[in-house]
Amino acid sequence: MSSIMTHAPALVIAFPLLAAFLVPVVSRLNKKILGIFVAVVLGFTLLITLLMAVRILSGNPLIYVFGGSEAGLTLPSGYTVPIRIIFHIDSMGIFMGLITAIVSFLGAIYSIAFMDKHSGLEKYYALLLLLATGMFGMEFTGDIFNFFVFLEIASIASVALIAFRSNLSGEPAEAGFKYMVVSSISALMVLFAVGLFYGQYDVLNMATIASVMKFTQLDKIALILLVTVLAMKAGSVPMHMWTPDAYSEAPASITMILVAASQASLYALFRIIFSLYNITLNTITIGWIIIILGLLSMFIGVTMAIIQKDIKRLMAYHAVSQTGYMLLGVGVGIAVLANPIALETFGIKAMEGGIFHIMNHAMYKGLLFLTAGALFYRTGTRNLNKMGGLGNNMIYTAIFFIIGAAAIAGIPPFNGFASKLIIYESVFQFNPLLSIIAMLVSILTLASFVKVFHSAFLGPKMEQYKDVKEVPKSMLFAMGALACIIVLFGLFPDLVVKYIVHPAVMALINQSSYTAVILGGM
Amino acid sequence: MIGNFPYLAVALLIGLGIYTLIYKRNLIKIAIGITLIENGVNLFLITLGYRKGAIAPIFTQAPEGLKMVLPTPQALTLTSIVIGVATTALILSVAMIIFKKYGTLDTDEVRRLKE
Amino acid sequence: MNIGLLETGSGNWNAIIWLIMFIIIGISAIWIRSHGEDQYKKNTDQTKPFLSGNREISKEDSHVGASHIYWGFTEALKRYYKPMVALHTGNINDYSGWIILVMAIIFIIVGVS
Amino acid sequence: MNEMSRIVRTITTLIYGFIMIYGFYIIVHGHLTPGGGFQGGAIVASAFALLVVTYGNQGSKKFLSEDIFSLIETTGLVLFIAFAFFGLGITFFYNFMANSGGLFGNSAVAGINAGDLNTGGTVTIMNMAVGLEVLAAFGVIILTMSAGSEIISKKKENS
Repeated sequence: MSSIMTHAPALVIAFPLLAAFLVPVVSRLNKKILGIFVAVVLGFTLLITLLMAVRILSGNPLIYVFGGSEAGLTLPSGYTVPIRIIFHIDSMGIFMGLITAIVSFLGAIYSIAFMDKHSGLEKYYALLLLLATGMFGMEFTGDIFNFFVFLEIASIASVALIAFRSNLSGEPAEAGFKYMVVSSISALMVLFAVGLFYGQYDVLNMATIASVMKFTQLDKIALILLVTVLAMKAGSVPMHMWTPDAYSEAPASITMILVAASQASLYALFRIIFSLYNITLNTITIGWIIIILGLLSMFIGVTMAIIQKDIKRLMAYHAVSQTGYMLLGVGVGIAVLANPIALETFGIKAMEGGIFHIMNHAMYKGLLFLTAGALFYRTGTRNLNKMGGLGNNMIYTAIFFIIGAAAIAGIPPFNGFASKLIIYESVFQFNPLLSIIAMLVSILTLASFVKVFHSAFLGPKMEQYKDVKEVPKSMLFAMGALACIIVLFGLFPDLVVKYIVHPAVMALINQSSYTAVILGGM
Repeated sequence: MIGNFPYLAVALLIGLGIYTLIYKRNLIKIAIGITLIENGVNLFLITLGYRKGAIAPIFTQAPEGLKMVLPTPQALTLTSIVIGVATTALILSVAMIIFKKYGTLDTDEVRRLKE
Repeated sequence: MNIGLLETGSGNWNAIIWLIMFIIIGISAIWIRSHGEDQYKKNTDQTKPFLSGNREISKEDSHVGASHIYWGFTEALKRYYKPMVALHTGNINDYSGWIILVMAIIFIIVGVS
Repeated sequence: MNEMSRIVRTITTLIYGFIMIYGFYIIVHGHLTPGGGFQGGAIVASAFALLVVTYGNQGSKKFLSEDIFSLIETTGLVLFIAFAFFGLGITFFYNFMANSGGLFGNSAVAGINAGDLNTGGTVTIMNMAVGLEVLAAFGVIILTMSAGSEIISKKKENS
């Protein structure tokens, strides 16, 4: 037990990786148990992540050194520098890790029934595990080059998964191609920024770079490259065009994980702004850039969503729009970062709202994509014009859809309302106009989900869907688990904010606590 | 001045790659554009580690007292090359599927997903 | 009553109290409704919708498809939607172009400030 | 792709063995010289590519099979991650075999020397694992792509 705890950060990466390599062997032995095997592995990963979360959220960041007992190397001159790859997990990292663990576990469970008609499942599951590995790595790593490697692992795995269903039609391949091009650009720009850091400071460890950061011209260039490409990977307007393509063409279980993957990029964006640069950068400029990206994402995302006819494209545009809320909340936090009074009065609250929204969004958007997948599983179409009256036959799916839609539209008592309320009220003190736009977007969100609910579930039974049955139990379980989380978070948002979100926000803001763990430990 | 030539080459390669990505309308050429950017970034990393008059950092062939070039950027470059190979292979396979299904490689026609 | 009480920056929010109020108000609404006058006769003309004297169309035909919902909204905002839809070309060149464009704009903003 | 002429076939039969041996040489000397698993694996895979180009898609099926490649790939990957797990006594990826005196356990000598193959610990084994993985993965890629190009060229002939 204690040895599991000591090696927990490595095991979270290592178990999915080992399982990914073992999947071909398992599939040769027995094709039926493949999905259960993957679900068990990811369930175990979820368990380890929960154990780590209990420890880290009480204020003990975890450091794990790969390949040696010490991170650092002391030169004969007495200069100490961390050279090994380390995992540095603080409250923010484990917050994202929890999202990844929950989402990938439920995605695997959902896949058992959802993908059973497809061939080549051993590749599907191996890639799913690799995607989970890449996301965990992005969130846990304390080494900026290692971050690039995991970013590429995650994007290559997700491209292959997006294009997985291209044996029937060409669209998944097209979406995969587009996603591959944009994610290659982003990864290469990240690598270029890594080169800029390494050229100046001769270290790759993020905490060490942060402690010697001087914000030279080269650092500015690196910051711009990183902010742009990571905002793009998170799907902010006007670089969001890959999002609807990729989200709509991937299998529903993968879309849910892709949402979490783009939030891992969002996490990296915040990590770089807060932990790497913090107040050395021009906080007001960068803050307003993030806020404006957020506003554009919110507004254009939701207005484009209203006119969509494809259910998953519509939800994908909502994912863009909800990303805007997170950017808005955290952007306000960045803008007042150098101003301790404003940070204390509303900056921290705004960031709590933004970060809490990440968690909420992963849960309800995951649930919505899963219900869209359930509709696709039974009807074989994603076109809303061809649906209707499905509420008669798929009552549980309809209920889960209502929960998800109410949460995303910010209807009390679900979790989306809690985080949106925090964002409205704290952003109002920064600039009332931003808050008003955010509320307007929320209304439009409700409007477009009323449209989906009306055209898919309401109305009389249609002739071609007369014999449609409820989806299998494993799919219902995944949806039900997410719905439970949404309701619980909605009823007790204070506990979540106090024990999970607030430590995460403080871990971001306190740069000195981030660097001290590495520099003090050497 | 002569020491800055590699950086000029880096800028040229990345610029050409970006030009290819934006203006070339063939999927294979876009793959080439990505490879160009990747090579530019790799050249940048390698150049960072170069020291004038230094030797290759091989443990068993290093005479005492001579400077070595930095091995870390070479390790980074190697990793990035490996990843780049995977990316290129994947992107070309996807382009192949697109050609099979659409019968064209023109970006203007490969856009059934829009709006 | 501290369980569920969330501070939201300039106020508080408690989902449990909201839920209790929702149930109380809902029950009283139902109670008030049940005291109303019972003149409603099922399966008569009273239950049928009044469509300016036209005959009611069958339920299958009356289902409004997804494309027709919010027709007025999109029609009124035509001047916004037309360029916005045209912007989403689905062409991969444009995708990369937008990234480079945004990067250039941020370069200028950060460089100037 | 069709079978190429007799000259090409003869030359290929002569040299593909040498290419493979060179690739394996690079793999096993990965801890001593520049190069290693990936580079060596790529060289071995280039021999496969040569075979596929020479004998055509159909002809090369006699001696290159995707099943065997994926088996080798899995073996390499599992070997790699297994040796990472064996280090868990200290930390993940710990090189427990280096300088232990056992297999690959000699300590490396500084200064100019020919290099001892029996050094490097788990690094040597992981190089081999990566080499196996890469040659098999490239083999799969080459086979899949050549099969795909066959379909495309057939389509062109028909239309």
